[in-house]
Amino acid sequence: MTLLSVRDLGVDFGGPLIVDGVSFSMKKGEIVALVGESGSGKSVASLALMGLLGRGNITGSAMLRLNDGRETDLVRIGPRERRGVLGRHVSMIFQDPLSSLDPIQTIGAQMREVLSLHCGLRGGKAQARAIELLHEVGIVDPQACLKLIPQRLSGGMRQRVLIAMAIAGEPELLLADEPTTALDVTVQAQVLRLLLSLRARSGMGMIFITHNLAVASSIADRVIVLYAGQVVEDAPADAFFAAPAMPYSKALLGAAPGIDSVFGARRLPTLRGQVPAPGERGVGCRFAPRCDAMRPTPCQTQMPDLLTIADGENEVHAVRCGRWEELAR
Amino acid sequence: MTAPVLSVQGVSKTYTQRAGLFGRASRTYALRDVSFDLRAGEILGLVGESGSGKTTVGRIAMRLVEPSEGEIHLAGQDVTALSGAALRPMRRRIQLIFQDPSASLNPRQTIRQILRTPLRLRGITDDAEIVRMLAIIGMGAEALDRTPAMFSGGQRQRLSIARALLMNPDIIVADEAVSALDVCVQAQVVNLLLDLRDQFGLSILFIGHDLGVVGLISDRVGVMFRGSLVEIAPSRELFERPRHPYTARLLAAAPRQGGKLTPHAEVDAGRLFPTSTEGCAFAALCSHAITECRTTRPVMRETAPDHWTACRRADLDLRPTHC
Amino acid sequence: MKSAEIILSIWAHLRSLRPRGRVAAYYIVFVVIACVAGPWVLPYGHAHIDLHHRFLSPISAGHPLGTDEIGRDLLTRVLMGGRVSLLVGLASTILSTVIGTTLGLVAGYNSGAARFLITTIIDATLCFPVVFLMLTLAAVLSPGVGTIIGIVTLVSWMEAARVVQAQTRVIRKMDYVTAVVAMGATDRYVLMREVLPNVAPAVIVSATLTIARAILLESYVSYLGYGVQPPDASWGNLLNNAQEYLESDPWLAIIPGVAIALTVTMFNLLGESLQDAIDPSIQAKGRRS
Amino acid sequence: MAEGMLAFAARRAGVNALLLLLVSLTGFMLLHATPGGPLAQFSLSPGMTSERLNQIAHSMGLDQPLWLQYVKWLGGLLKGDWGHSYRDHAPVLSIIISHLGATVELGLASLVISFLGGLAMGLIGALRAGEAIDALCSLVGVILLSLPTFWLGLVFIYFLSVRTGWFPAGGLMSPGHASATDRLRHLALPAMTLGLVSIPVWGAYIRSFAGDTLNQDHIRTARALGVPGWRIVLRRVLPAALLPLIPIAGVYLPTLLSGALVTETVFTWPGVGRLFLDSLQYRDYPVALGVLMFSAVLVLMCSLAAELLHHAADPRLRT
Repeated sequence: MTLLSVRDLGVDFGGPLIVDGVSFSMKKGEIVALVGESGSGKSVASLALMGLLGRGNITGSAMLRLNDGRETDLVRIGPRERRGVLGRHVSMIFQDPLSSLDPIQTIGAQMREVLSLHCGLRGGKAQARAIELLHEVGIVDPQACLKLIPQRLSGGMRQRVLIAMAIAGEPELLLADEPTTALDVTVQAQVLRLLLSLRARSGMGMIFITHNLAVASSIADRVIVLYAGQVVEDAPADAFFAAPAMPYSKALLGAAPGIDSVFGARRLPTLRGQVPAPGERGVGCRFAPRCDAMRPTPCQTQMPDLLTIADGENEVHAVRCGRWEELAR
Repeated sequence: MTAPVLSVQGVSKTYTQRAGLFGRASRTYALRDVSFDLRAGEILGLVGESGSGKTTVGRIAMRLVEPSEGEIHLAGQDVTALSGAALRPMRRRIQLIFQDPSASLNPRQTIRQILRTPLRLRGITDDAEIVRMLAIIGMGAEALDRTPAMFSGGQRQRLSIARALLMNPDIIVADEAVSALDVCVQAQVVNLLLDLRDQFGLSILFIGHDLGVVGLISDRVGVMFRGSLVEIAPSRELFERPRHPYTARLLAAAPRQGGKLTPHAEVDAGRLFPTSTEGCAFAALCSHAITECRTTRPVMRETAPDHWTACRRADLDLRPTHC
Repeated sequence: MKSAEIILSIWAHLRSLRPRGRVAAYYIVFVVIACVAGPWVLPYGHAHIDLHHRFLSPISAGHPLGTDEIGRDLLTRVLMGGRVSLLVGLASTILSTVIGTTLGLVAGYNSGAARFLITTIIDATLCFPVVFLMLTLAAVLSPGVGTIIGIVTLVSWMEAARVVQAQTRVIRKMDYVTAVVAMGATDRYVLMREVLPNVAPAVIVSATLTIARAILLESYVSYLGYGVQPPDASWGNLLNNAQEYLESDPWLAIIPGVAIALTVTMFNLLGESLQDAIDPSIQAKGRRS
Repeated sequence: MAEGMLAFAARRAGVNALLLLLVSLTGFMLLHATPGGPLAQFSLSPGMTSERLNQIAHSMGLDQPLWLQYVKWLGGLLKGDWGHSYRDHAPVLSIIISHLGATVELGLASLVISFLGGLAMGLIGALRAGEAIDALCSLVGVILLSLPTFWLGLVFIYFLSVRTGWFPAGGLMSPGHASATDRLRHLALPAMTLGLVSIPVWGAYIRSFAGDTLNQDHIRTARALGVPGWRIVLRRVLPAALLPLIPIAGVYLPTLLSGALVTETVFTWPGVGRLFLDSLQYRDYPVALGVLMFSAVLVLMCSLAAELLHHAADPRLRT
């Protein structure tokens, strides 16, 4: 069953589009990795869905199906209604767990605030539920943790606390914006596992935003690659890592050395140039200037559509490349 | 084997810290008894998590931070005690590349002024070398009259490398030099460093936290944990046959392309372990620890040819099991 | 930097200012020209006493701002007073900026005894309420324009010193400074080539705000009768006995006060706008993606 | 923790003692370096002879070496003997204390006005950053900051007293009509004068601290969790903006005293500021020096108290 259906999402800040016609949909309980380099528009897109951009024009729609069967458009809802949705149906966690917690309130005060807002719990009940939640996210001594201010916790513990606050309202959808980028690699693995087990337990869908394909591979069911504000590939994770169809995806995979296959090669495949700035995009494929498979036509003259190249049982694979068929051979 | 270009011998660094304004002063180890050699023309990787002391090692090797104990030898000469005017000529032999491309170039100078600084300090007034160096890093002379703000992160990192190379150093310390870059740009800079090593015979101390990048670029890799160097070995050997439980854990935790995690929770999840001052720093987290591990510090010993491990239980088979 | 380059960069900064900053800059240029040239152009000397035309209201024939209690032309007096007030502001600002920047650089770059000494002196000076200290000094020293410049300097240098010290401490830890230290540059080289140019914008901002404050301080001391002495005029001492005639002739109090308030406001606006132009981080915040 | 607090207080007391020593030395040297020295007042009296002057000097110990005079004076300070006024021979300390009440009254009243005004201005500016009202607030702030206190006082006197007769033009109270309302009416103009010019000081700090907090990630996180805006302002922005104000309030005292001196002069308000000015005018050096020292002690005590309060209030500083 579809949880979220984003159609033609566009964001601009009065100039060229930063997020340009992004469409995708995700099923209930699915983990979708939104992958892209800086400037790809992945964070802007997610903040736009949350209504947290503060400024800018947002177009398109993002229909979220709530557990009670109602549907709500995350782009169109008013501020009052959004407050009822955020935290209860959609939550978000961010990259830097230290600055994401209020430095002058204890963990307990911050958790109780969320619990009273979304669950109507106060006093002893809120305290009990907070302990339960912290326990659920793998914090060993929840009572002690509640009395501390965030600075006294390690990075991994802080991110766990934030996850606990995000799931307090039992949301259907969690947006995670680079939640493990600031963490050490051993802690990162623990947090990724935690997110997977929370999904298994609650059936919560997740949009996981990252620039790191290896991390995406560790957790995602489905990978969506963004380039210069557009979706350029949307594929099941297995299919994607086995055979990416878009030349950009291939380059991205090749440029990041994995720890199993690095020795001996000694040079990494590279991409020339850089992501075009929003004002410097041509009419054709936005990746064309950097693409080895580029042909003057149609690559430079016409923007390729997002083509569905495989449409199995629940397994859509789409790519924005006019030459994908030739290249696949 | 030729003499090492840089030799760090038994270096420790302690800080006296006051916890808050009212707190009592206490001594903490940022580094503890770290020893290694950087050989001529080699790239030595240093990996470790935040707070492991890898950055401090780099700064101490450059004499930007004073070691509390131990010695630093540069090309066979003890430079630990040098200071002021005596230190300055030694400084040019070892140069630093930083993590944050936005802070590593003076925002109020043009690229020409920035790149002239090393030449001026070497007593050279001719600009020809600057243009030559720009070509080496893949940039044109038109860059000279721009300010750092007009360049992307990757370009600034190249300029930072050019500035370091203009000192004509023997050694480069690259402190998380590619960590802040996007993956494609990161690949370009990694390749550039490898080219430069081949071209100039540089020795590079490459500090990083991404095991893939460090493993790719380095000939040997040292692993640090809470201020101690726990293992050092040729990179293939280290990655395929780690002998320190911490190295094994690090390797197991690294995310892999195409490798999926399973959602089981870990036992030691959200707990803070105190660093023990006695015994092995990793003992509290180690599933192989025996009583001795907690009471006496392990010493570095050669567990395989050129493979050094500071673990009493280095005989265990810790080949990474993929999860 | 060559002086031509400095002027060019100031001009470039001025053009990048917000509208209110540009208005302030134009006003300041206008006031300076008016105070320097005005008294030459106007028919009356500032000490020209005309007992037949005392207490003339503003917009009187020949006296656009009226006359004072002994018939002196108020416009001429205000412009002459402006000369002194601006001179005190400018001179004491230059002095205190030079002193403050030097001490701030030394205290920010060193970490040992030099920093302790300088910060202790700054703290000790800040213990005195400014006006109390100024009056004490003024009472001790023989009055005059030079004295008041010295006094204002003595109570103003701490601001620049604190700003420069804080900035220097930040900048000397920046990677680009570390890079130059690692190249074997001397302290002097690092200070002059790397630190000073990066501190300079903050110094310029602080100097602009210091002028504003200095003009105010001069007016306080002169108003209380310890500053510039009659018959010389300053914006402060024009108000010195205005309170006596407040009931009958309020413009004698209002006009010089407006001159002070307007000029100080403009210097403050200029400083504020310079700060915005130099430190765009305030606008840049929240534009992360 | 308590032990740590003591150690901190002891460290600060050491530094403060050093500062006071510097302050006292500066003040003493200043007043004794005057042309004519402390005797200036006596030398102006009619019929004064140099013989008589020497006699006075001797009786006051002024013929002793300067360092000895300083040491004696400092010793007296420590014992609570701050010397005697030349004018009426009253003990300096009790003169100061008798003038203190009026200044405290004026200072507190103006503090309330300036803090509330600054809070409103700063919060509006931070919450509506970049909008027209923010620009307006900052413009008003700059103008208030640029007004000479005494001139603002004169303007108030002219418009609110001379022209309208709403408030008295000066003094502490009307003779013979001592009532609370009368007292407040006398306080209104000086408190407003002193309060208005300090509004932008608080406004700028609050605008900046609140703005910094609003830009922090935890505000975004709170929004992402559906916390309503008013609650974010009340629970997160306000405490974060007010906490760093505590130590600033501690070092604000000298500015307040400076403003009080000028305001007291305009409104003939019998406080410490006026006392200082009068003592300078009459060359009553023991009193002038006493006020300087008194204010320095007060400044240091207040800043120490503010720092201790800050550490008690801000959980980040506790360990």
